[in-house]
Amino acid sequence: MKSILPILTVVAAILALWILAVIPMNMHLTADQAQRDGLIVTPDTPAARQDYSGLGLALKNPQLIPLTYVLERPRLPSPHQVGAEMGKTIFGQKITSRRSLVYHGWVTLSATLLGFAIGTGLGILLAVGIVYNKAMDMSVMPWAIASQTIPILALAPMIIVMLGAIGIQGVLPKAIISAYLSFFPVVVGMVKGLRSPDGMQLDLLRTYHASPAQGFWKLRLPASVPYLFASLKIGISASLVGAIVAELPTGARAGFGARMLVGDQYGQPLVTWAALFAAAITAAALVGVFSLIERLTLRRMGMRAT
Amino acid sequence: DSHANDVTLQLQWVTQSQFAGYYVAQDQGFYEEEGLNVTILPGGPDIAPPQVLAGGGADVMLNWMPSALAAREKGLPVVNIAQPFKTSGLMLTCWKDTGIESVEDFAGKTIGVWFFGNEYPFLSWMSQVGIPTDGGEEGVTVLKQGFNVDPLLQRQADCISTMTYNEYGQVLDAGVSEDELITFKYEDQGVATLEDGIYALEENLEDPVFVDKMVRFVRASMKGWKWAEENPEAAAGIVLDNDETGAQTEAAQVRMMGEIAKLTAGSNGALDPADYQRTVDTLLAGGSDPVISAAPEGAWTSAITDKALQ
Amino acid sequence: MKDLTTVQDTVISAKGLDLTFQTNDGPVHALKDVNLEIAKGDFVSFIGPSGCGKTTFLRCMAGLETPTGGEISVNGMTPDEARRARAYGYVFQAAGLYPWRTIGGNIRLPLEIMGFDKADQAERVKRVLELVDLAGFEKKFPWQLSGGMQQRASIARALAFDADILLMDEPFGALDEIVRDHLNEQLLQLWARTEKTIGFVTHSIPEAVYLSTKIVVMSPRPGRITDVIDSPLPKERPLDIRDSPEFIAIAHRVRDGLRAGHNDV
Amino acid sequence: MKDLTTVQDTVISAKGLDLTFQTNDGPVHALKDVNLEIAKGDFVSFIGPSGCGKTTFLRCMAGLETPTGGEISVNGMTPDEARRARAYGYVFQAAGLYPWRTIGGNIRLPLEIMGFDKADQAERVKRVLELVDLAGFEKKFPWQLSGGMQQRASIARALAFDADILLMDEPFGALDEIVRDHLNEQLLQLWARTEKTIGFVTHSIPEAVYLSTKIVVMSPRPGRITDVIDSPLPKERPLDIRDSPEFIAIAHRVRDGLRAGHNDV
Amino acid sequence: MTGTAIFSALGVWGLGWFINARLANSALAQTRAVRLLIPAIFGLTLLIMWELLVRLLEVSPVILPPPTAIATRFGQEIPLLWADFVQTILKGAMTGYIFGLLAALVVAVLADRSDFLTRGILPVGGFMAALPIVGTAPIFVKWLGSDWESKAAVVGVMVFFPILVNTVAGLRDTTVMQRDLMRTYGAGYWPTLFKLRLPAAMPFIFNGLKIATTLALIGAIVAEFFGSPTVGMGFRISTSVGQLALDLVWAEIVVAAIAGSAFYGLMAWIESRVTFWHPSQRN
Ligand SMILES: Nc1ncnc2c1ncn2[C@@H]1O[C@H](COP(=O)(O)OP(=O)(O)OP(=O)(O)O)[C@@H](O)[C@H]1O
Ligand SMILES: Nc1ncnc2c1ncn2[C@@H]1O[C@H](COP(=O)(O)OP(=O)(O)OP(=O)(O)O)[C@@H](O)[C@H]1O
Ligand SMILES: Cc1ncc(C[n+]2csc(CCO)c2C)c(N)n1
Ligand SMILES: [Mg+2]
Ligand SMILES: [Mg+2]
Repeated sequence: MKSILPILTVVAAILALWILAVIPMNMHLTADQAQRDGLIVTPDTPAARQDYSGLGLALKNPQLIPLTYVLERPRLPSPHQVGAEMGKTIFGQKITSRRSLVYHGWVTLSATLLGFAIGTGLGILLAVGIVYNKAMDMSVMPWAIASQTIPILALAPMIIVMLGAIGIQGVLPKAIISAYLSFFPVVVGMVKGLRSPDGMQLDLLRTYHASPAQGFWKLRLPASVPYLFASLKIGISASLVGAIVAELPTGARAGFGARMLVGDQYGQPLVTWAALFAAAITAAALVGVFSLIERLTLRRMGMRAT
Repeated sequence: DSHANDVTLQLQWVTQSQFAGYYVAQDQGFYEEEGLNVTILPGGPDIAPPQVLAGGGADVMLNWMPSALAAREKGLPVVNIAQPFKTSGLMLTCWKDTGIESVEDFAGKTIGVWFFGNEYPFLSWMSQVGIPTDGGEEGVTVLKQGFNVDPLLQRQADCISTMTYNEYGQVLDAGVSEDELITFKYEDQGVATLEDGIYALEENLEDPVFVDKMVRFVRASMKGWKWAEENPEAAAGIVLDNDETGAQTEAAQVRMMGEIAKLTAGSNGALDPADYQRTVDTLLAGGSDPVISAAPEGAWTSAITDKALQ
Repeated sequence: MKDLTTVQDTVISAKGLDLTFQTNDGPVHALKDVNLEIAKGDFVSFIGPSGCGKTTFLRCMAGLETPTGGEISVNGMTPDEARRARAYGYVFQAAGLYPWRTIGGNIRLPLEIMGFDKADQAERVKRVLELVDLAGFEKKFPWQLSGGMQQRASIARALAFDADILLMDEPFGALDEIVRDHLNEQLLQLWARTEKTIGFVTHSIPEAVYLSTKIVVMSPRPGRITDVIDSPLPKERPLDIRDSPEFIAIAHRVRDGLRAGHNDV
Repeated sequence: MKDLTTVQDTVISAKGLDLTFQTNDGPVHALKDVNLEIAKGDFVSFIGPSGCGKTTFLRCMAGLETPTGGEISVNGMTPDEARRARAYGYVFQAAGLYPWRTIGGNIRLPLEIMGFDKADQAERVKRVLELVDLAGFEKKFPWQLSGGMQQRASIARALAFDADILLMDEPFGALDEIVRDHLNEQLLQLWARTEKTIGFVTHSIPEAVYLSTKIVVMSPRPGRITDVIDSPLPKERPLDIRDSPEFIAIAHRVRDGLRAGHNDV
Repeated sequence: MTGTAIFSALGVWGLGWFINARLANSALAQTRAVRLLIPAIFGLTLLIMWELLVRLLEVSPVILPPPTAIATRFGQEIPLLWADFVQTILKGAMTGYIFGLLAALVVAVLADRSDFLTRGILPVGGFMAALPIVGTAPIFVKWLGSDWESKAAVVGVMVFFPILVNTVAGLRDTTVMQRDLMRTYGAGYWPTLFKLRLPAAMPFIFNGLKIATTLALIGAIVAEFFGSPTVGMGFRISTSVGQLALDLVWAEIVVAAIAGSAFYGLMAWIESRVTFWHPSQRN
């Protein structure tokens, strides 16, 4: 709760910047529109106005500045426009309606959570394999890295088609793509974490002739907990991004991704921006949940959470 | 049984009035009347319908003919079984104040083009009029256009590709008036290629059960199209009902339905061999970077429409 | 390789042991030609200037370090095999408690690993905590303890299970005289009672003489053994034995050995 | 708050100092009503059973811990201000070398921070390395050194710059008698030469008596001062002063104090 | 047919794994050649399985082409692939990576100066991490045009958060004693930062840098789907999918994988130089 004020401060700073940026970003569109509506604009042709920066144009036409905030199809929507759109689509609709962002949020979130569970599980398993098995250490890591350089949006349609061919449809294909994006940060972080115990901590177990399993549960796993949480926080946002990306090749039917795409394609920037913010807020909330769990866990483990 | 009556249709874009006929047939029970159980899969920016067909994800797809013919050359034998769209809705939309008045003025300009299999008509056209597409003073600079009209509105491009029924309306919605623009319809330039045909895999067409299913499918779909042409507002409403994103607006879909009706108007579903020939000729004229290298064989069949239209 | 000439009750035998560390600026010869036999029930102290290889030698005995030359066997096995037989209790030079476990949890660690049952664990934790005078600190985390208390906790951890061989690397370094005397007595009693074999690194000459049946004096660069003194003192050792002439004589010999090691440098 | 009654040469003055740690299972009273005055040039030893608050008290002097009650001032300033004036050289109970720096680099650390010039840095590093007998180990990394060597490196680090107040927490704990005697002499010489004020935690009674002008005996639970002994020994102290009757008398008094502290428990 | 295919593929897998297990546990395991050989064998195993499965199951080449076809196409299209590589990786990904990195370091250090800012910036940074590329890419293309500048911006935003989070976590990862030592020197903020906290943070920072390498590539490639010039890996991939030239798609993916692994490898190599002292590097 101590964080509320700092967050508000940072948010306020960003809002201020945003509000200022709206003017130059939207100036050209505003000027074009104003001219069509019969207002006097200098210079008086769109082509000539291209020679000016947004700021320069604003200085020449200060009377147009208020209009930059109310464009119907702005280049950069103003905060109150995004806020109003979000209010309308979050609170102004029944949550089961297709026009409700809550409905679309749930569509995306369900794929996210399933994908995150699969991705994290797989990531931890791989990390354990890499730490405990030399052959895996030396062969898997380079390919895990390579797997992440494959642009998933290019593979996604093929994955969907192939899964579709064996009868897997619905939330699972999306979750698999989401898992594909989230397992990697978990692998990298967990490998590091599982290897973080120092020589003496390891030697102690060797003097007991602890089994590898005991070494895992009693030393490596607890020592890796701070790393695990760092990875989980990155992994959950990666999962969300993955679920959204996966919505395009699955026919963009519902979910945040579908809203973004359709908003973009039909010239409704507010729809896109509202979905974008809703997605980011969802992610921030998820990350917040993990931060909380992290703090509680570390406190219980006696590690002073800073 | 399911093999005899289940049909999965892969659209080539998200749910919109461009596909009204199929949604109407579904909604008005035309498919049901034919004993069919139809699933309509919306498309999207990354969905290549031929790939879905090849992967067994769908029985039939909608596709533009250039893209379908290219797929044939790539070894995926797809066959046009019906052609509900008679005329092409594709055009280039340019700012008038860039000084463009005719095709010759394209030299030195930047033009947004859809790729993903939809670039063929443009490339053939340019090669027919002898304008290089690799930039420079003499040629045009080509941009791969995203799924919106921003490059034009932001003046990053002098011209962009638009469909009469969708993107052009969006340019107008953005407050641009028609007299600020100049448009080049492919239809008017003599380089029109066939759009939105219904395609199936060649091997499936050897199966009489499948053929029978397709006959019923095409018949019901065309019934849907004609219903949509007559009731544009209701058809748009049906499309909206099927839009799961909830982001489409009624005004846009009604307008789109109106424009679409103009493109389907001349067709009863059967492919006109002359249109086919013009499409093939246009593509073969494609110069150094041909879309197809030889006139295709068996790329369409009238067997289905013949039965369906009896 | 099993050495057939070794008599039954030799527990640890090192022959021509050599260990060189490779470092960024050249090799360090930490052990050179080290020969030593330790019999069952021996209490062996290692003493020598810092850096002479005491820790390294102890680690070799426990199989934590692989010698680059020579041979070492424990109960006729390699140290590795002996470790597998859970022969060792080891007290490191630094406490090395796991920060996420309480003191009690740290002491319980080897018991959990070796599969002692719950009741037995609790009983043992309680007993060793009392032994090192830390009763009441069971629930604290390591960083809430003073340096000396941490060291005692690590001793308790090594004593909690009954290893045959106890290797202790300066266990009493951070303790004051009174506690040290107390723990020395406790250790001697434990040793007398259980017949453990003990390897013990210390910097205190009186401590070494008071506790040991054998005192090994080492010298650095390269680390080697310069003297091995078998103590004539009886097994029963009251604290005031430290004023006896035998005691003082041995202490003298150790001090001379140490000094010689220092002047070598 | 500046205390006007403090006389000019009082360096450290603690009045009614109290410190309680809050832990998961209740508060620990680490310091209770501690009063002490240290004059400029004093050599003060702290001795007491482990856990009696020696480290905590030293940390309070250096402003590393904030007392929960009472007052402490250093040179008439708060410890925080004094720290900012770079008044302290501190040797921690554990070596605490930075693993990414070589031994030389670790010793150079305070010199870099305090802005010594390059040539001076090199010269000082060389000098203190020799002082603690680590010449030749400048380029090694901490984990390549034995425990005692690490501790000596940390002593060298504190001696490399000329802090007025030297606070040392069991600096010689991991060293053998010979080195310890040697470093004791060196420390006394340094002290005599420079008039530093030294606070020194040790567990060795002879060391405390040999080095100090003032010996503070502490007792645990709650941590408090039970005796403060002003040494009558002269400033000039050859090693054999340890056999003099005054020496033995003081040592006796310290041992009694210590024992009392232990029995308290 | 399916049975044979699956059995032969499993056989290949078993063989590859057996060879690797033997190699990894052999005395040669630490030699440079073997360290490279093992992942190569692993990869080769996967490739052979792929080839076998595609051929035996007669998978259509417009869905998944066999590796041999991809290799052939790769060989034919080297100049094209190179031009795409320059456009996407060198111009788009690298510029964005460097800007994102610098921004993250600056913000981390700024935030770290006060607990207040840290508490404020971290959640907001988390917010940014979850801005999905599907949403940001069209916006940046709208603002910055279709060329590589918009791709660099997308990449910058994508890599910013992982580096920021790791840097902030790393800057806090010092022990009490290490910090206290600095305090006894009366060391101010900057010396503590440069001499203690940054070195101690390096293992974490490199964690972020390594994760960011792959993000940078994905970001630059995928952003091209939303508008690009007629060159670039993302442009080629999306265009070729539409043309069903899957062999060219996979050739680009191979380029991406090679570039990504090399980039990651470079970062890991620098990491091993910089954080040689960390326990995870020492044993
Ligand atoms: N991991 C290592 N890498 C390189 N050199 C090492 C390593 N461990 C120890 N050494 C070197 O080996 C020598 C012996 O070290 P060792 O720790 O055995 O000394 P020690 O006798 O235990 O000293 P102390 O009494 O100070 O603990 C030293 O010179 C030390 O620098
Ligand atoms: N950070 C802390 N949190 C809670 N309790 C602490 C903390 N630091 C020290 N203590 C407690 O304060 C008391 C005094 O500790 P301190 O470290 O000052 O002892 P010490 O005299 O230095 O002992 P030693 O000789 O063993 O080093 C101990 O009971 C210890 O458990
Ligand atoms: C990736 C992709 N880009 C463009 C098209 C072409 N296209 C065919 S119909 C249509 C909708 C027009 O409103 C568009 C854009 C496509 N199918 N897929
Ligand atoms: Mg040692
Ligand atoms: Mg202490």
